[in-house]
Order: sequence, then C-alpha cells, then structure tokens
Amino acid sequence: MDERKDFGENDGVIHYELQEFKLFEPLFKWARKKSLWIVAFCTGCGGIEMPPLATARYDFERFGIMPNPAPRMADLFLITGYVTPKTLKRIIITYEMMQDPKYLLAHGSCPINGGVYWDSYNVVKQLDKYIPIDVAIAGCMPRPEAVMDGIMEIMRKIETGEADGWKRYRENYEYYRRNQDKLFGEGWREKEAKRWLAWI
Amino acid sequence: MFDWRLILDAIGILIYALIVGFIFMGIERKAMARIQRRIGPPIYQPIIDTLKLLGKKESVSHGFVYNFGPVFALGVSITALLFIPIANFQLFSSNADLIVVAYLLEVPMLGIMLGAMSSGNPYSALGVQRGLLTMVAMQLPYGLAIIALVQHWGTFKLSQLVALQQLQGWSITVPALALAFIVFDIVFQALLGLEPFDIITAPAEISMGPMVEYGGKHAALLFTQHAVQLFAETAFFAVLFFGGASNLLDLFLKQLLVLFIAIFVASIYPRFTIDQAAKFFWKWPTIIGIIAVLLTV
Amino acid sequence: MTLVPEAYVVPLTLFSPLVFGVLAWLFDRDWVRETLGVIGAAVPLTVLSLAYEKASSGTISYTIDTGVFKLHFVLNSLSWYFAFIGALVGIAMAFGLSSTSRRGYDWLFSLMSFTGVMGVFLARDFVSLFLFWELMTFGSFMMVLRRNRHESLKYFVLSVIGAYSMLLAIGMVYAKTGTLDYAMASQTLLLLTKMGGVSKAYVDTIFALFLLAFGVKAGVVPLHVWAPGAYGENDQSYTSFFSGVLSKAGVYGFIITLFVMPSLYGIYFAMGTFHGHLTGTYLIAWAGAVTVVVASFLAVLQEDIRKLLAYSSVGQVGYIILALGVFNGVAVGGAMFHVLSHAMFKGLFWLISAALILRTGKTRFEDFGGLAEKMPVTFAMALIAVLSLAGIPPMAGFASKWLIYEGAIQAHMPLVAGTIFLGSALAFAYVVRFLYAVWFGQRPSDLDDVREAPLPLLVGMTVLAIPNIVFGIAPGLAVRLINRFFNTNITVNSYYSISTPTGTYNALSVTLVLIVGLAIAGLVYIYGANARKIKVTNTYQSGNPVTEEYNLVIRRNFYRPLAEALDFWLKYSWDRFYERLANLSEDFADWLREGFYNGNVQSYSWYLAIILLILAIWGVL
Amino acid sequence: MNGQYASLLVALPLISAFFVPLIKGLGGRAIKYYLTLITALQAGVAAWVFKTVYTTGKPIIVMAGGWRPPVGIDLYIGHFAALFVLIVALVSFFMAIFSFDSVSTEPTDKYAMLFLLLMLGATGMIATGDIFNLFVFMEITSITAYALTAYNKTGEAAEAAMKYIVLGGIGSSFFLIGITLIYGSTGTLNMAQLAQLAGSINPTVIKVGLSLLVFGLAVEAELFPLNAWAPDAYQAAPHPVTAMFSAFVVKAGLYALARLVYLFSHAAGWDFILKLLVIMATLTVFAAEFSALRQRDVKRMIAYSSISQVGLIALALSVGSQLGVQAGVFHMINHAVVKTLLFLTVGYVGVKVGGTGIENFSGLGRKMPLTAFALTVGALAAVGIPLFNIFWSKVWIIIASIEQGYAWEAGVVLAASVVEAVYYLRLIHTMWFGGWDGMRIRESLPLGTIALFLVLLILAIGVYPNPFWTLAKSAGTDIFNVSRYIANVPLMGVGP
Repeated sequence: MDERKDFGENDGVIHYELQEFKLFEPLFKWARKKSLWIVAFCTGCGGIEMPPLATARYDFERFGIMPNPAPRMADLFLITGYVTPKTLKRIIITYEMMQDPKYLLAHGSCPINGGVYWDSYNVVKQLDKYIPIDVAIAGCMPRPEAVMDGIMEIMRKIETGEADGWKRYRENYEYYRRNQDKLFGEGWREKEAKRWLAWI
Repeated sequence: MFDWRLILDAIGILIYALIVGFIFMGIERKAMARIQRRIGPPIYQPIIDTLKLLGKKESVSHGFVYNFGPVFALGVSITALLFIPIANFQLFSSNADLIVVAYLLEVPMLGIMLGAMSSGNPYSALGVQRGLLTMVAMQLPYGLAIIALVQHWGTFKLSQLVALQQLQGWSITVPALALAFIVFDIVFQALLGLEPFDIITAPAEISMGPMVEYGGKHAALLFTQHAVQLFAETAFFAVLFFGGASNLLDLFLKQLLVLFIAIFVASIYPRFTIDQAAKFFWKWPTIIGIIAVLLTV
Repeated sequence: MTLVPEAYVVPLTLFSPLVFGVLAWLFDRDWVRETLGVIGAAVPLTVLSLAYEKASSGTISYTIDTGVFKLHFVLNSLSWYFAFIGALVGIAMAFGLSSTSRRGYDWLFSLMSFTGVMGVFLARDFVSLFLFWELMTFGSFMMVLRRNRHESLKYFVLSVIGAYSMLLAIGMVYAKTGTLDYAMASQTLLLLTKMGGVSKAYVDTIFALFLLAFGVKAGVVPLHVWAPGAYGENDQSYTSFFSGVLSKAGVYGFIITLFVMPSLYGIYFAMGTFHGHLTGTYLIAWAGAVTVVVASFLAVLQEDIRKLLAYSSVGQVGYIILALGVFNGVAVGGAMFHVLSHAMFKGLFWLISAALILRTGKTRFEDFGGLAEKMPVTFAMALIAVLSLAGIPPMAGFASKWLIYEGAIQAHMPLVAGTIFLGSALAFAYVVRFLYAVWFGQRPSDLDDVREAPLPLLVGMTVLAIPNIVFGIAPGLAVRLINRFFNTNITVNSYYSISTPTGTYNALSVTLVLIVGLAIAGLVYIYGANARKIKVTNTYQSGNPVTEEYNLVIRRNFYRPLAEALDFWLKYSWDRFYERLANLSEDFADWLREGFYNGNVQSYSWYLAIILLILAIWGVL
Repeated sequence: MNGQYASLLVALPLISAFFVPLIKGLGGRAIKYYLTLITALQAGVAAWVFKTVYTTGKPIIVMAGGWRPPVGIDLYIGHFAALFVLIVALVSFFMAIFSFDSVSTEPTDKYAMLFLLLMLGATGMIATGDIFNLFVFMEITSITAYALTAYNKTGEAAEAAMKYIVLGGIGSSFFLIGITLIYGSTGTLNMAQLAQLAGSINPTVIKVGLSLLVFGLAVEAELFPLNAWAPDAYQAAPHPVTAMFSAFVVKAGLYALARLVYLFSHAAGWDFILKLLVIMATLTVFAAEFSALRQRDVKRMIAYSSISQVGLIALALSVGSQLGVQAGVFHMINHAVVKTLLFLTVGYVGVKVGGTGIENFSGLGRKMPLTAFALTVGALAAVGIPLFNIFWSKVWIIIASIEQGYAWEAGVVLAASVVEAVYYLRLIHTMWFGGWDGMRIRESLPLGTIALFLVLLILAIGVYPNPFWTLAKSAGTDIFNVSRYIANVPLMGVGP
C-alpha cells in the first residue's frame, strides 16, 4: 500500500492506516448493512427518481436507509444520471470526503457507457474510470422497483464483503488519479476554486 | 468513601437510559413514519446507526476542540442524567437541585457548539447561531415555568418535589401549574430540537447545521448524547409535572406519554425561521408563563 | 499579625499604591517603573492576607485628623472581603500593565484609582468615602482621558454628577444628624424618623441621591452610558481592575445604604411596602433586572470585543444589584459571592482581551479568527473565563448565580427571577460569540505570525483563573467568608457543598460525576478509528473546491436575526439621548452668554436698575 | 514696635506711589525694580502685623491722629484683616515680579503708580473700621481699576474700561447715598458704634440704607446681574492686573459686603437681604459657569470661572451661619492662591506664545512643560479634585448651605461645578494631548519659582488643610461675631 507515488492528494485521503476492528467486525458489518445513509447529491435526470423511494409505497426507511445531507456521515453515494465533467469534479470531492466503508450506486445507463449521450462531448462516458462503482442499475432511469433491487444488491454485497469500491479506490489510486488528471488537467482543484472566487 | 450500591445503580441506570434513549429515538422515527402511513424503520434503528458510525474505518478531525466538543457534550448529558431522581433510584439527586439540573441539561448545547465552531464550516456557524438564538428565545418561558413550579411547591430539591407530588397529586392537577405545563411543553419541543423548532439542524437549509462536519465516531458520540439527553429530558419532564415514578415501568410510561405529545406536534407543524421563533417564544409562552407565575406567587 | 503591626495595616493598604504610583511616574525607566508598580499593587494584598484573622474576628480602626475633617477607617470582615478582592484583581492588573503599557502615566493613575477604591472600601465616615470616591473617579478618568477625550468627558460628567449627588445626600444627612460617621449618623437618623423629626420626603430624597450616586458607578441602566466608552477606550489590563473592582465600589455603596447604616432599615420600613417587598429595595431589584436584560441584549449585538465585554460587565453588575434588591439572606449572600466571581472572571476576560489586542493590534471581531493554535495558553484561560461567565457548574460563576436564582425565587419575585433566566441565556450567547469569532474558524492571513501573550500577562491571568476554579469546586469557602459579615441563611455543610433552605448544591459531586461522564465519553471516543487532522479548507461546501481565500467564517453581525427581532427596541438608545442632552445644555450656555453678557452698557445698566427696583419694592413693603 | 506701625500698611504704598514720578527719569526697568521693592516692603510689614495679631490674639486698632474712634477714623486690623492684608501684599509682590515680562506698553511709571494705589485701596478697604473711610478706599480701588483696565490702550481695553466706569460709578454713588442715610439717622460713621445702634434705627431708613449699601458693594463684589462688566475688564486688563483683580480686589468688595451685612444683623428686614444675596450668589455661579462652557479664549474662560468661584464665596458668606462664613473665608484663601496661579500661567503663555486663544494652548505640555504642569494643577484644584485645596472648602460650603436649609441652592451650585469640570478638563486635554508644532520655549526662572511655590502651597493645603483651616476659622468668627468686634473697639461715650 505504501509504495504508491505520493500525489500530494487531498490531506492524505489515501495515506492513513485503516482501523481494523477485530472483536466487533461481524456486528459492524451487520450494522453497515442495516443502516445506509444516502448523500443528498442528485445529479442528472435520476434525482427525481429517488424521492418516490421514501414515500409510503416503497419506503426505503424500513431498511434503515435515510437521506443525509452531509457527506461526512453518509455511506451510500447515488449517481443518478449522466455525469458531466463539471459534476464529476463535485462528485470526486464529495466522494473523497465520505468516510471509509462507502459504496457507490450508479443509476441508469449513462454512468455505465454514456447511454443516450454516447457521442456527446460533454458527458463522462465511463464513470468507472474515475470513481469505483459498486452496483450499477441499468435502464434509462430505472423504475423505483429496480432501484430498490439495486439497494438490495448493495446490502447483499456488503453482507458478503464484495462491496469493496472504497478498497479498490485506495489500492489503485494512481489509475483513477491519472484518468482524472487527464480529463481535468493537473491541479484542477485550485484552478476551479479560483474561477469562482470573483463571484463570492 | 465509595458506596458501591450507588455506583452500581448509576452504571445500571446509565445503560438502561442509553438503551431506552435509543428506543425513544426509534419510536420517534417509527411514529412519524406511521403517521405518514409508512412502515418506518425498526425501533432499534438508532442503535444500528450508532454502531455503523462507530464502526467507520476512518475518522477526520479539525483540531483538539473539535474532538473535545462531542466528548464534553456526552459527559455533561451523563452528569445531568445522574442528578435526576429516576424512579426509586435516588442516585446523586440528593446533592443538587432543580436549577443545577436545568443548567446541566442546557450545557451540552455548548459542547456541540464548541465542536461545530472549530470545524470552520459556514453551515456549522449558521447552525451555532440558530442554536444559540433558539436557546436565548426559549430561556424566558422555560425560566417562568420552572419559577411557577418552584413557587407552588416551595422547594428546589427534586426528590422533595417528587415526594410532595406523591402526596398532593401531580403538578398537572394544579390549574396554575397546568399553564406552566403548556409553556414547558412548547419549550420542551425546542429543547429536543423537534419539528417546529428544529431550525438548529435544518436538514434542507443548512445540511445538518452544526453536525455538518461530524462523521464517524464524532457522529456516534453525538447520537449517544442525543439519546441520553432525550431520556434525561423526558425523565425531567416526568419528574416535574407527572410526579416522578415509583418504579421504572411507571416512569417509562410517563416518558412515552411526553414523547408522544412531542412527536404528534412535531409531525404536524412546519419549521419556524429563527426570528419568528424568537418572536413567538417572547409572545405566547411568555404571557402564559407570566400568568402561571402570578397565579402561584 | 506579628509581621505587620496592627496600626500599620490600614495606612499601608490605603496609601502604598498611590505612593508607589507616584514613584513609578517619577522614575520612568523601563524596568524600574514595572517593579515599583507591581510592588505597589502587591503590598495591599500581602498586608490584607496577613491581617485576615484579626480583621475577621474583631476590627482594626484607624483615623486621620486633617483638621477640617476626621477621616475614620475600619477594617472589619465586610471591608476586608471587598478590599481583598480589590487587591487580588489589583495584583493581576499590575502584572497585566507591566506588559501592556510602557508609560509612567498609566501606572500613576491606575494605582491612584487603586488607592481610591481601597479607601472607599475601608472608609467608615461619609467625608472619607466622598474623598476617596472622587480620587478613584479622577484616577480612572485620567486613564481614559489620554486615549479618547469624548468618552472620558462623558464618563467624568456622569460620575461627577453621581459624586455631587452623594455630596448633597451627605450634606442632608449631616444637616439633620450633625455627625458624619456611618454608625452615629444612622442611629440619630433612626431616632429622627421615629419621632417624626425628619419628613418622609426628606428620607426619600436621601435614598434617591445615594441610589443615583452608587447607580452611576455600578452602571445601572439609565446611567450605564459611560461604561462601553470608559471600559473600551482604555488600556485593557487596567480595565480588568476598572470593571472588576471599581464597579464593586458602586455595589459597596449600595451595601452601605442598605446594610451598614442599620437605621436605614427603619427608613426603608418607613418607605412602606409594595405587596410584600420593601419599596426601596424593590426599586433596586427592578433596576438590577432592567440592567441585566438591556446590557445583555446590547452585549450580544456588539461588533467590537471591548464593547462586548463592557456591556457584559454592566450586565453582570446588574445581577449583583438585582440580588441586593431582592434583600433576603440567600440573595444577598449570592450577591456577595457574585461580587467575588464577577471580579475574577471579568478581570480574566479583560486580561485576555489585553493579550489579544497587544498581540494582534485588532479589536473588531471580523479581524480575528483561528487564534486557538497560535495562543494556546490564552485560549485555555479564555475557556475558563467563558465557562465561569456562562455559569457552567464546576465554575465559580455558576455557584454565585445559583444562589441568586434561589434567593430571587424564594423571595417571591417571579418576574425579576425570570429576567435572570433571560440574562444568563444571553450571557451564554455572547460568550460563545466571543469564542467563535476570536478563537475558532479560518485564521486571517495577517494573523499568522501571532505569538503567545507575554509572561507577566499570563501570570496575571493565572492569578485570576485559579480562584475561578477553586471557588467553583469549593463554594463553601467563599460562603463561610460571607457568612462572617452577613447572616445569609446559607448553611455550609462542607467546603464543597452549600445548601439554602430550599435547595442544595454539592459542587464536588457535580465535578466528580462530570469527570466520570467525560471519561466514559472519552472511552467511546478512543474506541473509534483514530482521527487525522485536516486543513480548514477541507470542508463540505456542497462539493465545491475551497481555498484559503474563501471566507468560511461568519464573523460580522453574527446575531443578525436577533437584531431583526429586536429592531423595535433598538430604535431607542440611551447614548443618543445623553448626546442630545449635552448639546442642548451647551446651546443653552451659548444662548445665556449671548443673552446676558451681550456687551452693551445700556443693558448692563438696566440690570442695575432692576436690582434697585427690587430693593425699592422691598423697602416700601 | 507697638501697634501704631500698622498704619504703615496704608502710608507706605501712598508715599511710594507719589515718589514714582521722581524716579521716572531712570527708565522703565528701574521703576519696576522700585515697584518690586515697595511691594516686598509692604509684604514684610504685613507679615509682621499678621504675626503680632495672631500671637497676641487681640486686633490692632490704629487711631488716626490719636482721636478715639467715634470721632477719629480708626483702622481695625483683626484676624481677618491681618490675614488678608498679607495675602494682598504677597499677591501684589508676585504680580510685580510678573509685570517685568508682561507689561510692555510705554508709560510704566503710570502703571507703577496705579499698581501701588490699587494695592493701597484694597488694603484700606479690608483694614478700615469706618464706613466713610471704606467708601474712600473703595473709590481709590475702583478708579485705579478703571485706569488699569484701559492701560493696554487697545480698543477692546478702552471699551471694557468704559463699561466698568459706568457701572462702578453708579454702584459707588448709591453706596455713598446709603452711607449718608445711615449717618443721618445714627450720627456716627464708626462701624462698631453703628452695630450697637443698629437695632434702634427706624426700620424704613435702615432698610433703604442697608439695601443701597449692599447694592453698591454688590457691583464691586460681582454678584449676578451686576457683574456684566467683569469678564471684559478681566480680559482686557494686563495679565498681572487681572490676577490682582481676581485675587483680592473682588475679595475686598466681598469682605466689605459681609462686614456690613453682619454689622446690621439686628436691623429689621435683615433676613430678606440675606435671602436676596443667596439667590444672587447662586445665580452668579450658575450664569458664570454656563457662559464659560464654549469659550475660545482661555483667559476669558478663567475669568468666568473666577466670577463663579466668587459667587460660591458670596453664597457661603450669605448663608448666615458661623460655619458658612468660616468656609467662605477658607474658600477666599484657596481661591486667591488658585486664581493667582491660573492667571499667572495663562498670562505668561499669552506673553510667550502671543495670545490666550485655546489654539495657542494645544500641545503646551511639550512646549512649556513647567507652565503646563502648573496650569494643570491649578485647573484640577479649581475643579475640586481631592488632594487639592478647593476640595475641602467646597465640601464645607455645600454642607454649611444644606445645614441652613439651602439644599436647592447647593444642588444648583454642584450642577454648575460639573460644567466647570468639563471645560477645565477640555483645556487639560488640549494642553497635554493636543497637536504640537514642535518648538520648545524656555521659561523664565523667577516666574517658574513663583508658580512652583503656589503649586506647593495648593498641594500643602490640599493634603493637610489643618493650619489653614484654623486660620480661616478665626478670621470667620472675626466677621461673624459682631459683639466681640464691638468690645474690641475703644469707643468714646459720645453721641446718642
């Protein structure tokens, strides 16, 4: 883990040693499965698909899922539609802010292969190159049932330990980082921040 | 010096309070869901959430005071809890009285504010500002309710208060104290941060207010603190107005009664903005409080 | 008592500060001045602590015969209590001054006001009270004069009005009783009230004049206008003495009118009662309550650190006045304890603001930020002061406020007790505002090279921080001291637990349980993943990247919603009212001069004719 | 050296005044040296008289031409007169030294003559025991005062002198009519005998006579409506003369007023006169203080302050109790010392910096530190700060007036003195913390020593007022206690 080149990434988001709970690991695994908090970050056209889940008909709260505005507390990150580079920058920053056992759920076909916007200049064709995806739900905006199924899938993967998107992000950070820098150019965080300074 | 029975009592009550506190939070979410005709999470959902937060593999901090804030808040909540006469356990309530407990129930707010302020996030700063203004707004009616109570019973000692209420009937039955009950109930809503006055952690507006930068074990600490605080405040409410309790089940029922009043109010009313809340607190609850106080003098 | 012979106790405490102040002014070399000043402030402290058992049991009296008057001083337990608090804050001020001011001028006048306040506490007759009162006012005035003329004149005019109303009251007492000594004057006044030799209106005017005189110095609301300017525009470490102890001279005045002149009981009863409470003290209670509310609301909305502390100081003294007004044993005991705790935590606050202004040179909240790492020790002191002022249980502030709560509610003054609740919440709010704006959040770039406060200032802070904690955990010590001169029915079960007829407060158990609670919480904290430190800019701004240039902190008008909620009340301000009054009187003066001395002889001779006419009319009748 | 040498007090200035034209030829400086010599001699005689009166305790009676009093004119130098004649002499000595630098306009011999005659007039008014003699000395003082006011030959000085002459003239003429009335009904001019016969004069005559006497002296003693001339006269006169005006010329008028008022204490309608005087005194303090508030010229400001302090003394004297009169006399002493110091320093700044406008005083602390320090001590003393001398006398005056039931008047006076505090402290602020043009002025040694002596005197009285308080008490009883006054004067048994 430590031979990786130091990219001067954001506050050692990668370089901390992981906390291994020996005794309570199975309990925590169960708890992680039974209480998933979703980051309120709805991109693209899928954002409107998410509220029905909270209504009386589907009610994802019975699985312990609760929308939570702050990324620090959240575990589940829903990418609900096409991803433009501008949104991808925010996604990367929010993803890196989330605390570690975090999972990514990609809705719809756009994050998988660009979907309807397959030939558009401004859509990220394959999200997986920049952010590790745990479960992808096909469909050009999957219906709530499909999303619920995807959530069940995530919970199963957590149960079995396969939902290791955050581990993959840590291990081959160079790959993800190179792709990101290729897309946005080196040191894109400062440049982006400076652009908005004038308006604040 | 140590009387072991007291310490065992304290530990027992602490664990009981923690579990029942989480259950109350669960009931809160379950009841709101049921009102919205949803199934809602299992009752023990808050316990799962806290465990998940505690089990986070990574933890982030903005400096010593950021860590000290939640620890201080939980510590003071536990202290406040141990000074309230829970059912037939006296615990430490013999050497502290109503004013000390009322103050201890408000001090955790300082702990949360300390942590939130040092996180250096504008949202948390807004949360701090709203939290303090709510506290300033509700302090006058809160004080008036307590004064009415004390003037009627003539004592500050909680254990004595409970004994008097056992003899002469609950505070609710006294007309003046009924007014004080109404005022205290409105203030109780703000103390818990439930719907009409949940301006502090307004989820949609300022993303969890002070708690925006809290994650992992800090959030777990805050959740446990909220659980203990919930138990302590419902117990305090029960002791003041429903004549304490002879045994734990009696206390539990009274706490449920109080909780459900709060839940029903919370699930109906939209959120006040902060200056509306201040103006509201200084109008109706204060007037009712003054009437209650003048009736009991 | 062997060290300092009894005859020298009072003169040493009284005159050593002034003598050393003058010496410090004369030998204006860098370190000579500081040592002289600190010695001058240390002498009263040592002498008083040595004279403790003698003063607490009997009294040490001392008279100076200046021919014109006989000045009589007595050191008994009451005056010892106040003098000791004054000396303690005085030594802290001396340490503070030795690092914040490089001028003999400051030392001379700060130590002159030190002597003045000591004289006020030890005086036993009216003229010495008036003499040292004027000296104290003049000393503190000169400290403000150097820095801001308008504020100093406002301060001086108000306190001279107070002083002269006191002189009028003294004259009226002397006219009727013929003596100037407290005890004798009160006895004869009591007899006169009984036999009807003195009309009720006469007694009311005496009471009103004393109320006005001591109200100005204590900063009761309509007369508090000078406080922000005088406390703010001053060397901050001197203000710790100014607001910590000089306001107590006003409080001591209230005690004189209420207690030391026992006959006034008779007078107060003569003033009738207002459903159960003595009208005189009921007025004082309401004056204190209004001060607490108005000053605390103003303190919350301030933008400048000095103004915030000034209004908060006025508010806290309002607490003391309120408790004195409640006039039952517990409340007065609470008031005396609050005198001690206020002197401690307010003195500490001012020393902290002195350190901040000394190191950063800034005074407004929007220029501060993130100093917690840069000045860790001062930050720790600030935390102690914050906890004590907000009244968090293990601190001295809570113990005294608790007593005032108990007293006020027991005395069946519900609305006054209500204002205490509001006042303590506001205190909580402006104290957290101070913490947020100065210590936390993003640090402005020009504050990066800020160093820790200099050593003498830190020593001064510790001198004031320790009593805050000691009296917090062991309120019994202070209450035992207070019970020696007032029969407050607060029973001291042991040094850490005090109880009143209706409630009890065991500070040690609260502190121990708090420590246990913190330990439990700490365990939970340690169990989780160990946290790593991240920069301030790594915060959630809904995903946007953030750099140092972003302003991540709300430091300007932090409580804007409260200001909007209160805008109806904020339209009226005592300050503007007094400014208009001052201009009115100056225009009247101009009108009078043009009108009367208008320079032509005809009108002058007409004046002569008028006088002749008056004499002629009198002659004929 | 028996008591008769006390007549030197009057004779010495008179003779030396007329020697001045003889030595006119030796030039201005010689005249000034001569003036200082004479005033020094006068101070010596006055000190000797002071010592004898206060050691023997008996007043010195000087009978002109050896004739016993009701027929001959006698000088009655009691405790008050001895004290005040010494003050007059000392102040004139200091002002003589001061006039070396400050008086530059040409006819210095005329100045020296007027100076000596002014001193003579004041001494005479204080020492005389005969009403008509009092009138004569009053005339001498007023006329020399008119001339000295116009001495600077500026337009403003002439106008001030003209006002002073008109008002002073009216006042003294009515004073003369009063004397004739009283002489007509009692047949004697001697004060002691007048006091004896006061009860027996028919009421209307004594009422009119006393009121005219009081009116005449009130103009001289600057009470409220009659003091309109004072500010201009003080400002226009040369600096040393202004100091003499405020230090003892006004005091002589006040003393005469008090002496006459208390002489006729058995006369009918006496308490009305006292009430009128109290009201006029309070109004004086009030009007003078307020009109000084926005003064741009420091000398005129201090003139107003001097008038208000004189009003305070008048209040003390007219309160009607022994304590009041004693406090009034004590205040006279303090006021003389403080006002001399103030006018000395302000005059010196006016001479050195050119003009006494407030802008010349800014940054004085660094420009002329010694003068600034002296002026600050004088100002603080005038305001009544403890550890300075006026504090003690002001406290006693307030207590005395309240004791006599004048609580309202005391309140007004205290309110007015708050105003006084404001403008003096504004002056102090401009002096020490005002802007400074950088150049430092060397101060002369003799004036520095005088200023320091006065500062030390102020601090001495302020810190330990006992000796001066006993002096003031004996002087006060001398005025108030008329029966003792009558007993001391050896009256021939003649007249009704």
